[in-house]
Amino acid sequence: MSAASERAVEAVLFASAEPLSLDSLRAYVGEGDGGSDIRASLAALAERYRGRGVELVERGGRWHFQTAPDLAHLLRRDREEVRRLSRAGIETLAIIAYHEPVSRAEIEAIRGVQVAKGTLDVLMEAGWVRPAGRREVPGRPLTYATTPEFLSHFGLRSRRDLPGLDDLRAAGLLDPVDLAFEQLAVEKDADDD
Amino acid sequence: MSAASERAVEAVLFASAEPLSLDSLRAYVGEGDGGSDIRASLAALAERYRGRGVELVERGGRWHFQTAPDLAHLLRRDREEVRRLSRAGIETLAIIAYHEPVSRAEIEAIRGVQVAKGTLDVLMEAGWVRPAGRREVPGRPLTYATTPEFLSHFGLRSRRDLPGLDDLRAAGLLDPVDLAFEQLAVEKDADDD
Amino acid sequence: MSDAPEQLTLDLEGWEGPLDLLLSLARAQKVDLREISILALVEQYLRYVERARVLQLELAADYLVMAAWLAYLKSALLLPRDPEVEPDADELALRLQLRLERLDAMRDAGARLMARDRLGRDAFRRAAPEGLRVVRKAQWTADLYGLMTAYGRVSARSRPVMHVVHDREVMTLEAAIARVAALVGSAIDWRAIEAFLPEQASVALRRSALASSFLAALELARQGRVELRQEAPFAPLYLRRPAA
Repeated sequence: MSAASERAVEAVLFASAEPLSLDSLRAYVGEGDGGSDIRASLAALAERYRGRGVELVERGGRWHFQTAPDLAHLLRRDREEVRRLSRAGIETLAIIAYHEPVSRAEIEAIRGVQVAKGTLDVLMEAGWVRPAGRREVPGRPLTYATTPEFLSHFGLRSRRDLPGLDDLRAAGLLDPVDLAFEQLAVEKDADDD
Repeated sequence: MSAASERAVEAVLFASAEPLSLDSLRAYVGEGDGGSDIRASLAALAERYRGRGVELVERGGRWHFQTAPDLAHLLRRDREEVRRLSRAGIETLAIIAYHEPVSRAEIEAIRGVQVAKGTLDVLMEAGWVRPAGRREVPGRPLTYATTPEFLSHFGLRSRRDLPGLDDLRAAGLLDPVDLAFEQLAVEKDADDD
Repeated sequence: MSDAPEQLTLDLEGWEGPLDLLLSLARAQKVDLREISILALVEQYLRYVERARVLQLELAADYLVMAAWLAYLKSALLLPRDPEVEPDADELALRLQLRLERLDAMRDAGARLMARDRLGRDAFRRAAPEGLRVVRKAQWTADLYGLMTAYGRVSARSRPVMHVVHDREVMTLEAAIARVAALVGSAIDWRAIEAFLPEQASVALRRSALASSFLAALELARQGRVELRQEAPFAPLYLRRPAA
C-alpha cells in the first residue's frame, strides 16, 4: 500500500455520490502497485478515520464516508426526518431481511395477514427491497430480497450483521412452522425413548 | 480547543451542502468551551488534512472540504465504446479521401446530400480527418483532408493505395443500381428462353 | 357503548388481524412464549371477542373465523385425547405457539433494525460530493471495403448520368406503327401479335418491339385500321385487317 494510493482512494470516495465497490474504486484509482493496494488503502483509511467526526464504513461490499452516528444530534436540525415506516412496513422489511429470498405468501404466513398492496411498494420505492427472481415451485411466485442500499441505510456491513441473526437461526425461528414442528416432534420422540 | 469540538466541526462541514461561516458552524456545534474553540478546531482540521486526498479550505470566510485539486483527474474515468460509422459518415470520409483537400460545399455537391455538422465532427473525433486550411476563393471555405491515422486504420501506406475508379468499376462498385437491375432482368429473360 | 374505558381496550383498529391480537394477549401473560398457556390464551381471546359482541362492535370476519377455530381447539384440549383425530389438539396448540414465536421474533427484529444508526437520521453522507464522471469515448471503426463501397455508391449517385444505352436496340412507336400497319394490310385472317415482330432480333429488341407493337395495335385500332381480339386477360392477342 502506498501513500499515493491511500490519498487517491480517499479523494475518490469523498467525491463519489454513491458508495463504491472495490471494482469501481479500481476503475477510478487504477491498479496502482498491485491488486491488493486498494484493499490495503481502505483498511488504512478506516483506521485513520476511526473515532473521528467522519468515518469510513463498508456496507455490502461498498464503501463510503459518513458522519459518526454519535454526532447525530448536531446534524439532525433542519434535516428532513427519515420517512416513518408503518408497523406493517417494518415487520415486512424485517421478514424479508431475515428470510430472503422470500415470497409474498411466506411473508403472509408469518404475519397472519395479507400484505397490503402498498407495503411492498413503499419498501421498493425506498430502495431497500427488490424482486429477487421467481421460485421454481407451482405458481412460480416472485420472491423479494434486500438491496445494498438497505445495508447502507441501516449501517450493516453485510446481512450477517443483522441484529440477533445468529440467535434467531439457532433457535429455529427463521424456519417455517412446518419444519420447526417436525423438528420438535423428532426431539420429543427422542426424549420419550 | 477540544477533540470533541474538532470532531463536531469535521462532521458538520462534511455533511453540509454549502461552505459554512464561523457563525453557521457555531450555530450547529455550539459555543463549546469558548468562542475561539471553533476557530482552533478549523486550524487543527486544516493541519490534519494537509496533504491528504481531501483538504479543508477557506473561501471568503466560509469553510468546506474538497478533494485535493491535484487528484481531480481521478474523478473522471474514460470508457471506450466501439461504434461503427454511419452511412453518411463513411460516405463523407470516402469523398474526403478521394478528393482531398475538399470543402464542405464540395462534399455536399458530390454526395448530393447536405453534410450534417456532426458528421465531420465524428470523423475528426475518430482522428481520421483534419482541417486542411482555407481555400482562397470567395467565402474562404475551410477544407478537409485525411490524417496519418486514417491511413493506418484502413491499412493503407499512402493515399495512392486507395483503389482507383477503374478498380472500383471492375469490382462492380460503380454500377448504378438501376442499370445493374436492368442487366439482371435481361439476363433472366435470356435464361427463360 | 357508554363504558368508555372498556371500549378503549377493545379498540380493534389497533390490531393487524387475529394473530396480532393473540400475540398481544400472549405477551400480556408476561412469560416466555415457549412457556405460554395456550388454553389461557384461547380463553382470553374468546372473552375478548365475546365482549366486542356484547358492545356491538363490528368484528372483521377473520376474527370470528379465528374465534371459531380457537373454540374448537379449546374443546379438543379439554376433552380426553382421541387417537383417531388427526392432527391432535396438542399438535394444533404447538403450531399456534410456533406461529406466535415467529411473529414475535420478526416484530422484535424490526424494532432492533429501526433502532440502528440509520443513514439520513443518525449518520450522514457528504451533502455536496463533487461527483464522479464517466466520460464515454467512442472508438470509431470502419473498414476499407466499407470505404470503397461508399465511394462507389456516391460516385454512382452523382456522376453525370451517362445513360448511353449503347448495346441496346429498341423499336420506336413510330417504327412499330408503320411496321404493324404494313403487315396487317396483307393479313386477311387473325394473326397473333408475335407474328408482327422482327424475327432476327435479340431478346432485348424483341421485348422492345413487343411493347411498341402492342401500343401500335391500340393506336391503329383507335383509327379503325385494325381489329383486335383477345379471349381472356393475358390470352394471345390477335390482329387482322378490318372486315370491310
